[in-house]
Amino acid sequence: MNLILKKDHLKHLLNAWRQDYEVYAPQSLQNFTHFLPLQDGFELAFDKAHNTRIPPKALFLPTSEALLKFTRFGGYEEVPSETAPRLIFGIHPCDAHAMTMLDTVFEQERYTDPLWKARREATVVVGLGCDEPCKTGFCTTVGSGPFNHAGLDAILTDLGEIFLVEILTDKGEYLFTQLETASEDQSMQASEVQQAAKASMPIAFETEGLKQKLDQNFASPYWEEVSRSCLGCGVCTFLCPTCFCFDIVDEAQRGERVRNWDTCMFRTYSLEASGHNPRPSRVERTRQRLSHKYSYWLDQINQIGCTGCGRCVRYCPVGLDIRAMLRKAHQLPSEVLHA
Amino acid sequence: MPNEGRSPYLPIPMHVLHAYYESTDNSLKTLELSFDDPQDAREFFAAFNPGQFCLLSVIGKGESALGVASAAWEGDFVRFTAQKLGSVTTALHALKPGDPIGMRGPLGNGFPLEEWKGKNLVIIGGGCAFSTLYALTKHLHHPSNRGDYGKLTVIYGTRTSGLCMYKQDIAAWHQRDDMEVHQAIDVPEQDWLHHVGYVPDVVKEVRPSPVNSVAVVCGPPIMTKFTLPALVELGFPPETIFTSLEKRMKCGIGKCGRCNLGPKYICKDGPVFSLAELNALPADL
Amino acid sequence: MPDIDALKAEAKRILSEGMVDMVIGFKAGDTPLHPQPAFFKTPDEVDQLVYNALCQNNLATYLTRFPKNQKIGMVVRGCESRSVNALVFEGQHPKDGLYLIGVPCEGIIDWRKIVEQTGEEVFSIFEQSNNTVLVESKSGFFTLEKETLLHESCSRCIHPNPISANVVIGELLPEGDPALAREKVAAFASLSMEERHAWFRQEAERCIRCYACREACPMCYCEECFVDHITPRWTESGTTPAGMQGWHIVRAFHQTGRCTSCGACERACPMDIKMTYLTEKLNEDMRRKYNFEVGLDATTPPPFSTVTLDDKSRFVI
Amino acid sequence: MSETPKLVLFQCQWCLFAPADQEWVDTQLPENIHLAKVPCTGRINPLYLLNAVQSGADGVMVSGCLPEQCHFKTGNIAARRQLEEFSDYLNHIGYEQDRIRFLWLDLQDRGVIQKELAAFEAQITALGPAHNLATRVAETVGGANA
Repeated sequence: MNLILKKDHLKHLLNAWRQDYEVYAPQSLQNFTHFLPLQDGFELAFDKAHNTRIPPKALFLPTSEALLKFTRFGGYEEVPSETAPRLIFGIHPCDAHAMTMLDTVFEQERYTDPLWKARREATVVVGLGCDEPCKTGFCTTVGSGPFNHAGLDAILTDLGEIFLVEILTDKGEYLFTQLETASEDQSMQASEVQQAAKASMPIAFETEGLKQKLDQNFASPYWEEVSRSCLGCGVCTFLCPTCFCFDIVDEAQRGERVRNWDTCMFRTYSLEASGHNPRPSRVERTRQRLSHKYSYWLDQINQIGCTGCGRCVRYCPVGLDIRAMLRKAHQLPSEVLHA
Repeated sequence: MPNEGRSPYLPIPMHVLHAYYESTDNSLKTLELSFDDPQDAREFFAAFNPGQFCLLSVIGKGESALGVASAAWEGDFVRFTAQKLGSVTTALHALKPGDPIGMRGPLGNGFPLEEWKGKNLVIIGGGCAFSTLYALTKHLHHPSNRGDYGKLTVIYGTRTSGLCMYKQDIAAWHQRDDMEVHQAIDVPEQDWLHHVGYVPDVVKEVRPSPVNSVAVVCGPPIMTKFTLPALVELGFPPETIFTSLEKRMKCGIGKCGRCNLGPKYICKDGPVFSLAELNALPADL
Repeated sequence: MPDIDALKAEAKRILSEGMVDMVIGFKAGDTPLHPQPAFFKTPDEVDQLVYNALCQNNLATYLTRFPKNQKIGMVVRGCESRSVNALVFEGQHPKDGLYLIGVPCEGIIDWRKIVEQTGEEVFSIFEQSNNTVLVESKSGFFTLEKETLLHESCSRCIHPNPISANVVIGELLPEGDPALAREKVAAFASLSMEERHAWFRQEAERCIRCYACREACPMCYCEECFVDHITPRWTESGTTPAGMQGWHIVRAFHQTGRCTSCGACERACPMDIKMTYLTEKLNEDMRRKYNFEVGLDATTPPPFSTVTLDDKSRFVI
Repeated sequence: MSETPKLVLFQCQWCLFAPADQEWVDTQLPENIHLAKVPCTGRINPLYLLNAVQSGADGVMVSGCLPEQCHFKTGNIAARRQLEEFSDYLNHIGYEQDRIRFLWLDLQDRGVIQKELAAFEAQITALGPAHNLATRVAETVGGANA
């Protein structure tokens, strides 16, 4: 069922939602956008409709959070999972899609992460499709798209004066009960916008057979070539919506066991107490990052572990472009077996 | 151990029952931990299988992954042997009987004991990595388990005799007639009655038969690297050679990302892998 | 702008004559906005060499990655040449293992400032002689004043010309005025304590601790950074205020007498965190108190590694 | 300000005070003053100061040997350069430089440490509590970007 949301009605609706939810929407922070809870007199930052600088995964897996609180005499207690209802408005499909992949990590059958799960369950996600997809993005290449539905409860299509609202789940339906139904014309118009957006995105690289190439060239000099100018910082992984690695650290002074974002691009990430490091240089670390996304995720959930949001491309301080790296990978020979 | 409702990051409250040095140079210390809550003990032993590991928490210092070195039948305690290397193991070494400690586990899959039933077992260990193999041997010694398996051969090498762990037990094993024990040290020492040489060479010397056999190898990377081909040379098919791996770990449950070996996580999908499985994975160790 | 052909010719010459094993420069990136650091090992590869105002990295950061016996050629601007000198002073590479091809630098353009005005899809960028930049993007042609696009650290650069380069390609530029840097520091210092702290807190709290600033900085080459140290732990891990502020305070302070004001840290930051107001303060203090500027040669020790009894200091009684 | 300020005193272990003063420092230091002995003032890494400041110290005093009397020859002078710059620098971002004080003392200066500490405490009391950089406490759960 498709509904119509008039743009001048949006603020009113968001304010109405604030009665029941903590509403997060993209707002300006310095000179970029960020998902922040709406306060009175908020200003949305939709005009810079690109992805927020930090992916919304940070709302579910904060950069730092406490897992345990230490009590006296060597004791400890669990930090309760947070459950206040939240609504994230204006999330782009690539970011929402990424969250469904992270669910497979954090909500596995054997070990569910209670913090992640509680936040996911308490959150309604309303997406905003990308009618003008970003240049650095490549969602269509990796099996997502500018109007992909995965992980969303409802998705909006910008039709000038109005948004067309597609309801995708019950949670989404509950949000938009008072809106009028879209006409067939409007639905048609939206689907044209969606098609055009998709068509405007070139295929950035060939994904067919890419996994095999990466696997077979595990010991190839290719990795040294592509990682030569890599600085070894964590920009690409910290801004990545599908990266989830974390570190667990005891902060004795604060009396907490915290988990912090961590990244395979850091030297200390895999450094063992004995001094041995399975990934001693940027070569192995780059290999891990790319192989994880384009090979290991495929083995695990049969999906590429990348939704093509383009953040790593845009913010790499040395202009390393994962798309170019993968195009190059696709030209590797297939005969070499991994060591 | 599935976490019904309980945070997988929340350690089980334990206390140190016994703590003693295992090696003469005090680099290895064994801790025996008892459960504060008997219910935790029941749940632990219901899920426990030799070859699994636990994350020991020293509050304020952090967690360290250690293989379990005791068998379930030994009693309501869990044994670990820690080598003093980093900040957490240093803190572990400082613990005294009665001190509180946290434990998460059992984690990982352990040895596929069901699969091995009816087969001869060749257990090959080196250094402090022998702890899980010790648990395995102990498990097999229980009268209700021993009959399920055939011939039992243990090969255990250490750098020096002083670094040999579980000395009393191993001395007693030499007297048993249901197993064969070969001990080795790297360099000759006075009064040493057993093998001298590196583990792979001892394996070649002992020549365990591959017929209806399974070999389990745990040791430092360099030992494993040379022992696996030695076993292949003796005729062990890769499917019958098992090893237990380790890498830096934080969560122990396949979420923090760092212990992966290709698409597999050592914590969640291992730590026990067969050589056949390893051959299909990238060499990212 | 230096003559790119002359630059290539020199790079080819030193490679083909065997004077160096490798030339570090830039090559075209996958978009015109992001030229990439490149490592040329043969004269043929040098054809890819580019040099323009969008080359935003300090190439000296790669110097510590190569063995000391490797002969390295590098295209250097003023700040890079000073970083190289500082690294040579700190024993990170022997001076005679280096061949520096100097280019006088007219300042580095902030690609984000271009994108803000032209949209993201940029097809080409031309630097024109009248100090403007012509940008062709999806939304059309734009002529932008170069002055307005420069990075802050570049608009107050004191030494645009390479120092102790083996050869300089292009005409030398007039030296900058140290007063500009001083003004900046003074302006910040004239704010109230609470305002200064509010600014610091606001900048630091965006930090995600990706350490791009550290990795982009040529002087941050420690085998183990203080934040990675476990026993004792010097700062809180994670993005708590203590952790983020501690990182920013100490990272900058470790650059005292070593920072060349190149601004690579700020350009690398994915969160647009301002950092040079910290290092500029320290640099200005070094100039004022000890008459020291880093990297003007490879032999003068920085103030913190020398001691004299005649310091003018409020701590002396 | 009703609260007594929290002070940290770094003392070089080679430049002890006069015996009676040293005993007073070792055993009777008021509770609001935290004593940290270091092998040499030159060993005082700015990180130590930062730790004190982040943990809520309202003032930090460093007591070192007289110039030219350093046990390690120049440790105290090297420290002076760094610590002075560090206090200047902290002043730049919100921690008054008067809160960090360097003191040169030796055995001859009887009774001086008490006076100096009292004067320092009075000075800090006048400045009020330092809350700007005192971030190292358990107050927030979750990341700043959450």
